[in-house]
Order: sequence, then structure tokens, then C-alpha cells
Amino acid sequence: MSDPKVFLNGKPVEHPHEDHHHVTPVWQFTAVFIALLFLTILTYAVSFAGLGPASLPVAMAVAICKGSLVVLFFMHLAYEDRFYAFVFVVSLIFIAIFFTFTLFDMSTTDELNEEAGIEFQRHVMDQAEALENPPEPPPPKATVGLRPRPRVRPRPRVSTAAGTEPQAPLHPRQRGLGRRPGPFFFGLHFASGLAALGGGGQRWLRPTSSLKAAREGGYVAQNAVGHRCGGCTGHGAMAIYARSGVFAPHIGVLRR
Amino acid sequence: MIAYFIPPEKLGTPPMSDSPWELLPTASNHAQSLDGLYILLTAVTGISFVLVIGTMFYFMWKYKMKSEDDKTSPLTHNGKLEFAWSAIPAIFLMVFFVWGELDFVKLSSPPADSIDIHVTGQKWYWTFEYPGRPVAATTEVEDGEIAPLLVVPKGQAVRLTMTSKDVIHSFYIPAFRVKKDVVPGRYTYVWFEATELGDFPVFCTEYCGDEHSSMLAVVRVVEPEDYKAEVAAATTLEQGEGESLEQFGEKVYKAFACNSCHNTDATRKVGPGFGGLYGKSENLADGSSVEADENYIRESIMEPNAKIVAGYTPQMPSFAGQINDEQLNALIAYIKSLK
Amino acid sequence: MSSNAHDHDEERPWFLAHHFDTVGQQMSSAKLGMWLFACTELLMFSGLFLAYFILRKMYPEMLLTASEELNKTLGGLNTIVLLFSSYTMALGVRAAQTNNKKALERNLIITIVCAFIFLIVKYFEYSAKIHHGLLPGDLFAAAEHGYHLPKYSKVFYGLYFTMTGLHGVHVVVGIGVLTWILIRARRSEFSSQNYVAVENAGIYWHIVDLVWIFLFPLLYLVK
Amino acid sequence: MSDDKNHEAVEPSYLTAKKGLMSWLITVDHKRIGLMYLAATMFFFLVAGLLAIALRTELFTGQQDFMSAQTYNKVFTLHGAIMVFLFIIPSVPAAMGNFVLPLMLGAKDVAFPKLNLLSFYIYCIAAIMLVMTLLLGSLDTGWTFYTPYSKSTGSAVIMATMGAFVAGFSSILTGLNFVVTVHKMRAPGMTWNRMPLMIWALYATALIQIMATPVLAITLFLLIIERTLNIGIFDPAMGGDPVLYQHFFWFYSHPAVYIMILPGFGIISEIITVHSRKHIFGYRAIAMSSVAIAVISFIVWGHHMFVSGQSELAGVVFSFLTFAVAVPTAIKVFSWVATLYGGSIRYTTPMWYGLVFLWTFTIGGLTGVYLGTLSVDVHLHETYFVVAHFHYVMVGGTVVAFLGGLYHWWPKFFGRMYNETAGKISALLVFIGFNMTFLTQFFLGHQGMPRRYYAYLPEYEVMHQVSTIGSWILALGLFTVLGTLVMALKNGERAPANPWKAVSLEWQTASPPIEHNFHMTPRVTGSPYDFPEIDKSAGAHH
Repeated sequence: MSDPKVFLNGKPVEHPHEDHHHVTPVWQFTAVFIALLFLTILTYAVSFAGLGPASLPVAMAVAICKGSLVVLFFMHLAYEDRFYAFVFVVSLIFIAIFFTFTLFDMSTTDELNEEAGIEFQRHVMDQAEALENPPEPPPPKATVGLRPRPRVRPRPRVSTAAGTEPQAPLHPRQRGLGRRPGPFFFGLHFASGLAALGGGGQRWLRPTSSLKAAREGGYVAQNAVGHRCGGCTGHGAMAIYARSGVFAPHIGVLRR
Repeated sequence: MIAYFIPPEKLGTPPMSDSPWELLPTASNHAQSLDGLYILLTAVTGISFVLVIGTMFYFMWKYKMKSEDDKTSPLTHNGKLEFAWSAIPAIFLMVFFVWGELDFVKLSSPPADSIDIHVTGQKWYWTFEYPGRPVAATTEVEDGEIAPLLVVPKGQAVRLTMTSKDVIHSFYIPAFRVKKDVVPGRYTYVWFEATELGDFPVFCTEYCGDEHSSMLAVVRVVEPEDYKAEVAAATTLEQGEGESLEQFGEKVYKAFACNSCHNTDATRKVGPGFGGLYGKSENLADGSSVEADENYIRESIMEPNAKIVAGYTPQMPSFAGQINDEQLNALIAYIKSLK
Repeated sequence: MSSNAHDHDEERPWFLAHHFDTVGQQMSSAKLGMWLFACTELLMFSGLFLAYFILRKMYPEMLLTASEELNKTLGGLNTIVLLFSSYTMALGVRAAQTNNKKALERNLIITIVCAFIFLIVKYFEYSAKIHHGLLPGDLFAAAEHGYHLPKYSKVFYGLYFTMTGLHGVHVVVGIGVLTWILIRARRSEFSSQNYVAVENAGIYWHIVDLVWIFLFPLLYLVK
Repeated sequence: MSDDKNHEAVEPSYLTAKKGLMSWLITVDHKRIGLMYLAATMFFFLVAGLLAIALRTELFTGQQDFMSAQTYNKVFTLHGAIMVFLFIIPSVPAAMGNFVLPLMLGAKDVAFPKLNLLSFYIYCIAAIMLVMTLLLGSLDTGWTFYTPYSKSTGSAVIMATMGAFVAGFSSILTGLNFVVTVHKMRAPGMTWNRMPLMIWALYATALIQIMATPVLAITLFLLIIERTLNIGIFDPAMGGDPVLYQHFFWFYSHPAVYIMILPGFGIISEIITVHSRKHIFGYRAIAMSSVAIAVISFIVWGHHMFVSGQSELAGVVFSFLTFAVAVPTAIKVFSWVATLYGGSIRYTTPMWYGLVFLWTFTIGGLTGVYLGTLSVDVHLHETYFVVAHFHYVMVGGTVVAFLGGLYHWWPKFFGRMYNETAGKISALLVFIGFNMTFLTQFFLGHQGMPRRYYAYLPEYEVMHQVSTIGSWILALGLFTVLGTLVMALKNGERAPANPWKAVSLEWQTASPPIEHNFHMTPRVTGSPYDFPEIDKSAGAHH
């Protein structure tokens, strides 16, 4: 037809009402279904295999495989117009942003104030404790599973108020590994933050460093599952940098 | 633990600035650099505002319609100009960011040798615990009005370790340019070094309920030499000579903010009113009833959840360990005197 | 409606809405709408998964001991039931594409039956928990039933019931949607030309299955 | 379009095509749904506006004037909640966008008309729930419902949260409709670069509505569960974390403030070009910056929480990213001013509102830079500086643009012209009243006057009084707008199809348009800003 009667988004359409869509053969669906069953059994095996802290990433990897199988084949994303895949991936990116920044905040709450001994600490006010379980003998000092240590006042500070005249403040280096971020700290931190952005939320958990546990004494280091595999390159770089005290003198300059 | 719903106008602090147009007093080490950045921001944004709106007015005047069919310019874009007006603002923004970030890092890392004062925010009043002073109450009597008083020495770093007992509050001292939310369930902290003597108001800047706008306190900066004496004076709560037991009881009543929940007449507030309480028989939540005598009042102060009056919920915090015996006797005497 | 509004040309199919020009336009619009809706579902559940990860970061030991009490076999059974229902749903969409009305109805019925099985299995799981007092908030009475759980376990059970409960609501809504599609299939409304409604129901059902695929290892299995 | 004329006599407009209440209540015509949204959002703008006047009058003196503290808290919370959830988010996209988007695209209707009507009725249910909150003891938590206060307070938090929860779905459905319509139903010849900038703005807004609102849904759902089942995820007394609630809430609410302002940008792009008879300056820059703002708005929410116990490192990262959002907004403002160059500006009422927008929005944008800078935000957070900033952006930006858009498209909506002088007076009153109210609040904020304070220190009294008088003038201005537009309906003279001689598609059909918009599906050959006055002869675009 010389003058096409029907247009779609500015482009003339030859046969307006025919559309051909990809029809997946049945054996392909069955193959995908069997793969999914196998992966489910794999998740089961992973949980009993006692991989310890690595079991979370492995379980997530298997779940992502199953998820992508369902999305690509059962929902025909593989054969559809690329735009639907783009829409789906954009929403995954926004979820990743949501996870990464929130977990980044949760895991670095103590970065700057470690020096002041203020721990990011969960504690429950007295009434709530009294409400929850009637007053029995206070739990022993480091109880298993009770992550928040019984409410301990922050470590005694060298307080100048009690009549002792204030000594000269220690040079950051003398105070052990200087951990204050210097003026250039931001560049490296932000770059590692961006690198971590791709790393997904889970890997932002604080790495266990025995040094920290030793220094903290009774502080139950967060050696829970999923931590021992350590932060990703981004967070690792941040932690190494912060602990190396390379820029500690700058903080000294700042601090005076 | 002293507070009273201070109508702000009675707070008695010197006005922060004489005229609205004068800048705030710069009374802490942070204030200097922050005000510098504030002035730079005002200058840069002011100039860019004048440039943009000035050009707009000029175009409005020059290109107003002369006749129905006068020709207009075919200009649709100009790559160089568009790049310039993206890059230049970006540079200024980076300058603001870096200066702001450096100050923020300083604001967030208190020196190790600072005085550590515990601040507790509670629905509608502040409590300050000085190191080495048992009594958490600090009072500052100003013609009968009591405000929580934070005494700090001049020229010395002070770190406030803050937590809240119920909802999120926020400790804000405008004159020192410091502010931090006081979050229940964790410690947050703020540090400063006061550089000017005098009294400065403290505000709660996170909405926390009915009396959010009366949750005020006073920061008093004193010379370092008489800092200890001031703290001692502010945290003692004894019977002054020539003061009757009931008068001292009333001071204790206000010091421990009993009035934030109990009225001195018989009307209900958050808790039951004290008017005519002594000798009355109270029926309790569990159906039994008890005669309100001394040890009932004493027990309700020490373990408030033991006997709950019918129709009330167990919200009262326990005062055991914060109130000593003379204060308790005076308080009971005062409650007995209420009709 | 072809470009000229007045003469209704005959070959315009009955299911083409007045404001669309071609079947392809109507179908791709419906599919794009459904995919955007799938994204909103994912974003909504992502909030709950983030709450789970935060709880896991704050109380790692508590979470692991508290999740021991969940019944892994019933969880596993539910996963297999849902995977199978996804499989039959996909076959159903294929049947609609190939004008196979009988196969479409058969697959839809199997999918709906699997959904009911899922809910029944969930009913047993929940009744076991209620019986043992592993409930959120004030109903938490594990101590009376002889469970020595760490201090904040009630928050974990609160989150467990919120996640699986919201997922359960989505399964119920899924049953409603599939029954509606089944009724329309019985009226043989669908053909190889007009099957986008079945495909959209399929996308919704696969999203519900996708959420469970991530929910199951996180809540039940992970150490 | 010559044969349009003889069709017109035959084809009745969408207003007169069907009669009776039912024809309105079950309509699937995007224009009627747009008008129903317009009426509902205008009603709630009036209600919340009166609450604002009550607030400002109460703040006239530092002590209690005629409201108690509890009532004051309830009034400011409802002012915030109704304005945000029932007026500013649905107003431009749903009321004006529903009407104008299909017309500008040359389509017959939005992609899913029934879904559009469902979205309106979900909005009505949300409105009923928020009104019910009023009866059940109202809400006193602030529109942000921060826990743990929102968990322990006795006011009707559950009803209000359900209202906001349901309003979110109406917003998602509108956004979904717009994205599909823009992708699939453009007129022949309308490529992405020939779409009016109003469509680009509505498309960017729709993206945010789809991607952000579900997180609000889950946040409010968790809050409702927290209050009913007491699960304790946000309650510190049971081991939860209140800062986690703030993360969840602001992940939605910062993109939501861009849902509020982006449609305003779209309207301003249309008004400034049509009334200065000039092609927009930097079309691609403005279109791309709309989408850029939509995407970047998802990574900056932490700047609401610099002092809220969020970690300092996260604060630094969020502050840096916040400045990334400032650049595209600046590009837009510069491009609008550059559009005026070489134009032939007609000082009609919509143009006056466009110019007022440039003034107020520039101040709003620039003061945002103060609050993005870390150390200055520590001083200014939760003070009147913040109140002034977001009112400059929301009232000075979106509401002024919305009023400009109402005057611009009123002839198209109802086929009636408004009274030009009355319109100009309303613009002047709104300009004076608005600046007088909120410019003084910047100084209040810098002096440390905290937000949501019912009684304040005596030295703030002078500025509060100036601000209160300003708010009365602003209220007078807004009532003048209402009067002018309503009078235009009754005795405004009949408007021609294209009163502003604009080029975009919605002006190529009758006003008020016929039921299915166009007699002949229009074919687009050029950009919507190629006005006849632009003299091509003056050499190529330099």
C-alpha cells in the first residue's frame, strides 16, 4: 500500500495486525525445571556442608543462578525486546544502591570515633530489660550470642577534671596505630566506596581483624558468619588505609 | 534530672544576638571556621543570584514584544557556553564540599583528653552527669524557674556522650554551632571547646512530642579555675539554712522533674496528681487497694512498677540510686503538704 | 482505530482497544506495563531483604540460633512446589501461544493447585510456630515452651512472619489472578494473537516464585 | 489541518460529549480524569493552605496565642502530610499531566485508561483515610513519621500511614501509565528529540514514581506492623534501630521531592518558550538533565541525616553526591534565562508566573547548597533555614509553575479565556507574599530558631511577625488565582483553539478538545518550538 494507513511511534507499519513471537520448545522448559531442582538440592547441600562464613555468598550465588534461570527462560526475557531487560536491570541497580549505602552506613558508624572509645553499641534501657525478663542475676560478662555487652560505661578516659593537670596530648603515632583520616583520606575512601558500589551490599560487613579484637580486650569481635571472608576490595582498602596511619600526622595538624 | 516546662521567655538567657541581623555569638572553636564558610557561601550564591536574575531582567527589558510579528533569534544551543556554565558551578561546589568536609571531620573526632560529660535526653528535659559527681541533677535557680544547666570550662575540650531514654531528641547549641541527634539505643557524641564566657541556650531540634519547644537547657561557660566549684555548686541539692523541709522538698520535686508527669493538684497528667494524696486509699491495677502512707510513696519512688494505680500504665523510671535519703524525706514531706 | 476515525475497517480484531493502532502496540504496551509492575514488586521486597541483612549484621549469632527453629524440610517442599508451578505456568503460556486451549486450562489448573498446596504447607509451618510460641513482639512466648533463644529473637520472628506473610498474600493474589485467567481461557478468549494477558499473569507468578527463591535460603538455610 | 474546522461543528467537546454524573464517575477519558484529579488536589491544597495560615498566625508571638501545644503539633503534621501526599505529588503529574500528556504526544488516550481511573479512585481512598485520621485524634508525628516517637504516640498513626501507603499506589499507577504511553503511543514522526520538554519532565517523574514509591510502601507497611504486632525492627527498646527507619524513609522521600519539582520544570520550559516566541536554548541539555536528576536523586538521600547518628563517612559520601545533583538543576535555570535572549516576550500571566518561578527557584536551589555542605548543615539542620529552603523549592518552584501552567492551559481545558489583569494582580500578590514569608525565615534559621517550635525565644519575634504578615498576603494572592480561574469558567469569553499560537500538538486540536483528541492523527515534522517568528534567514544556528 502506497500510503501506509497505520503508524507506530512514527514508523509506518506494513502488516499492522500480525505479530510473530518466539515459542520456546517444551524440552527447553523441562531442562530449565530440572536445572532448578538440581540447584535447590545444591542450596540444601550448601547449608548442611558447614562452609561456615562463606555459606552466605555461596547460597546467594546459587539463588542468583536460579533467579536468572526463571527470569531468562520462564519469563522469556532472553527472547524479548532488549528494553524489558534494561528496565529489569535498572531496578536491580537501584536495589543495589539502596543496599550498599545503607550497609555502608551501618558498618562504618564507628570509623571516626574509635579513638574516643565510643562503641556503636546496642543496649537496652533499664525499663525495657526489666519488662522483658524479670530481674534475675545479671548475665555473665561475655555471654554467647548476647551480642550487646552488658551496658558498660565507655572506657575510662584520661580525665583532666579530677584535679590531675592535663599531660601533653600524645602524638598520633605514639597512640598506637593512628587511625584518623587525613585530608587526602577522602579521595581513597570515596574511590574505594565506588569500587565497593558494585560489590553489593553483603560484602560491606566489617572485616574481623584480630588486632582489633586483641586491642578491644573483652569486646566480642563481630566474627559472625559472613564476616571472616572480609570486606570487598573497596572496604578492605579503606580498612587498610585507615589502620596504616599513613596520614596520621595530618590529623595531628587538624586536631591542634 | 531537673527540668520544668520552662516557658521559653522565662529562660532568662541573654538573647543570642541583640538584633536579628547580627550574626550569632561565635563561642566555640568550631564557630570561627563555620562562619567563614557560611560567609563564603553567601557571597558566592549572592553573586550568582544577582548575575542570573540581573540577566533575566535585562533580557526582559531588551526583548519585550515590540510588534506582533517581530522576528526572534534562531539560536538553539551553544556548546561552549553550556560547558562553561556546568564546569564553573561544579568547581565552586567542590570548594564548598572540601571545606565543609574538613570541618566535619574535625567536628566528628573529639580529642582524647576532653572532659567527658554524660547527657541523657528524655521526654522533654535534659540530664547532665559530670565525671566524679554522683548526683545527676544540675539545677540553676533563676527567680523560681529551673533549667537544666551544663557547666563547661572555658578553653578546654568537652565531649558530651549522649543517649536518650525514649525517643530521638537532638542536642543543639547554636552559639557553639554543634548539633547531634540523641538516639535511644546507642551513644552519639558532640565535642566543642568554649571560647566565650556566659550563658547560651540549648535547643532540642528533633521533634519529640508535646513539649518539644520547651525542652531547653542552658550552657554556662566558666573560667577553668572555678570550674570545679561551679560543678559542685550546680550538682548539690541540700537543704539550705532557713529553708523548711517542705520548701526543700519542693526544690527536690522540681529538681527530679516530678512535675513533668505529676500535677501538684489532684488532676491527672501522665501520672496521678499528688493533691490530697497522703492518707487517701488508692485502688491498684490488680484490684487490691492500699493506703497512701510514707512507705507507699517511698516504694513508688524506688520501684515504681511494684504498685500501679488503676488506669495508669507503668511508665515511671526508677529513682533508686539517684535520690538520697534527706531529699526523699523532704519530697515525702512536700507531697504530704499538698492538698 | 486506523488513522481515519470514521470508517471502521473490518480486519480490526475484536480485542484491540480503541486507542491502540496495532495489536503489536497493544501487546508491547501491556508487557512493558507488566515488567514495570514487576520492578515495583522487586523494589518492595528489597526493603524486607535489606531489613534482614541489617538484622543479620546487628545480631549475627541471634539470627543463626533463631533460624534453627524454622522447619527446613517444609521450606524445601514449598520451594519445589513453587518451582513446579512456575514450570507449569510457563507451559501454560506456551499453550496459549500455540492455540492449545486444553493444555492451557490443564496447566493453569495445575498451577492453581500447586499454589494451594503451598498455602497448606505454609499453614502447617505457621501452626507449628504458633504452637511453640515463636511469634513476633508481645506474643513471643518461646521461654514457656522450653526454647532458650537469645535476647532479640522476637525481632527475627517478627521479620520472618512479615516476609513470609507478605509473600503468602502475594500467593493468594496470584491464585485470584490465575483463576480469572482460567475463566477467560474457558471462554476461549485467548489465541496465538491475543495471549498477552496469560503472559502477564505468568510474569506475576514468576516474580512471586523469584522472591521465594531468595527468601528460602536466607531465612531457612543460611549458616 | 484545514478539514478540522468543518469537523468541529459536528464533534462535541469532551465536556459536552456525555452528560450526567455517572459519565464523569466511570469515565476512562484521560481529560476527565485529569479534571477530577485537579478538583480533588485543589480542594486539599485549600485545606492544607488554611492549616498553614493557622500555623503562621499562631507563631505571631512567642507564647500560646489560640492553639495548645498538642493542637499546634497536629496542625503542622497535617499541613505537611496533606500537602505532600495529597497535593504536591499528584497535582502536576496526575492533574495536569493526565490532561496534557496524551494531547502533546498526539495519542488518543493514555496506554491503560481503566488503570488511570483506578489510580484516581485509589487516590480517593487515600484521601478518605487521611480525613479519617482527623476524626480519630489526628496525627502528631510530623509528616516523616520518625520512629520511635511514631510507635509510642497515641495519635492515629496507623490510619495516617495507611492513607500515605495507599496514596503511593495511586502515584505508581500514574507513573506506570506515563512511561508506557511515552514509549509506545507517540504520534507519527515524533522521535525522542521532537517531544516537548514537558513530556521529558513527566517521563523522568514517572521513572522516579515507579522506582521509589515501592520503598515507601514497604517502609510504611513495616511501621504499621511495628505498631500492631510490635516486631521491634525500628524500636530501640526491643533491639531495632531508629536510624534504619530514616534510611528507608529518605530513600523514597528524596526522590519524592524530585517527583514534586520535575513536572514544574516541564511546565516552565513550555511557558518560557511559547511566550517569548523562541526555540528553547539547549533542548538536549534540559531533556538529559531531567533524566539525570531522576537517576542521581536515588543516591543522595543521606544528606537528610548528616546529624542523625549516621556514620560520618557516609555523611561525607552523601555530601559529595548531593553536589552532583546541583549541577543539572543549575544547567536548567541557565538555559531558561538564555531562552529569553533574542525573544519577543509577551507579558501574559503565565509568563509572569514563569519569571516569578525563575526568581524563587534560583533562591531555593542556591540555599540547597548551604544544606549540602557538611559543616554548615550541622548548624542549619532542623532549623527554619531548612523550612525556608524547601518552601522556596516547593511553593516557589512547583506551586508557582503549577499556577502558571493552569493559566497557560486554561483555554485548552475549558475553552474559556481568563481575565488578564486579574491574573497579573494574582502573580504580583503571590510574588510579594511568598518572598516576604520565607525570605525572613532564612535569617531565623541562621539565628538558630529550631523547626516545629510552638513557643520560641523573644528575639525571634520580629522576624516571625514579618513572616506571618507575608503569609496572609500569599493567601490573598492564592485566593485571587482561584477567583480569576473560576470566574473565567462562568463569563470568560470563548478561547480560540490556539490562543498563544503555540506549535506543540495539544494546541493543534480544538479547545476544549474533542473526546478522542484529534480528528486526524497529527503527523509531526519538526520540533515543538519552531515558531513562525523565528527568522531562519539569519544564518544557521550559531
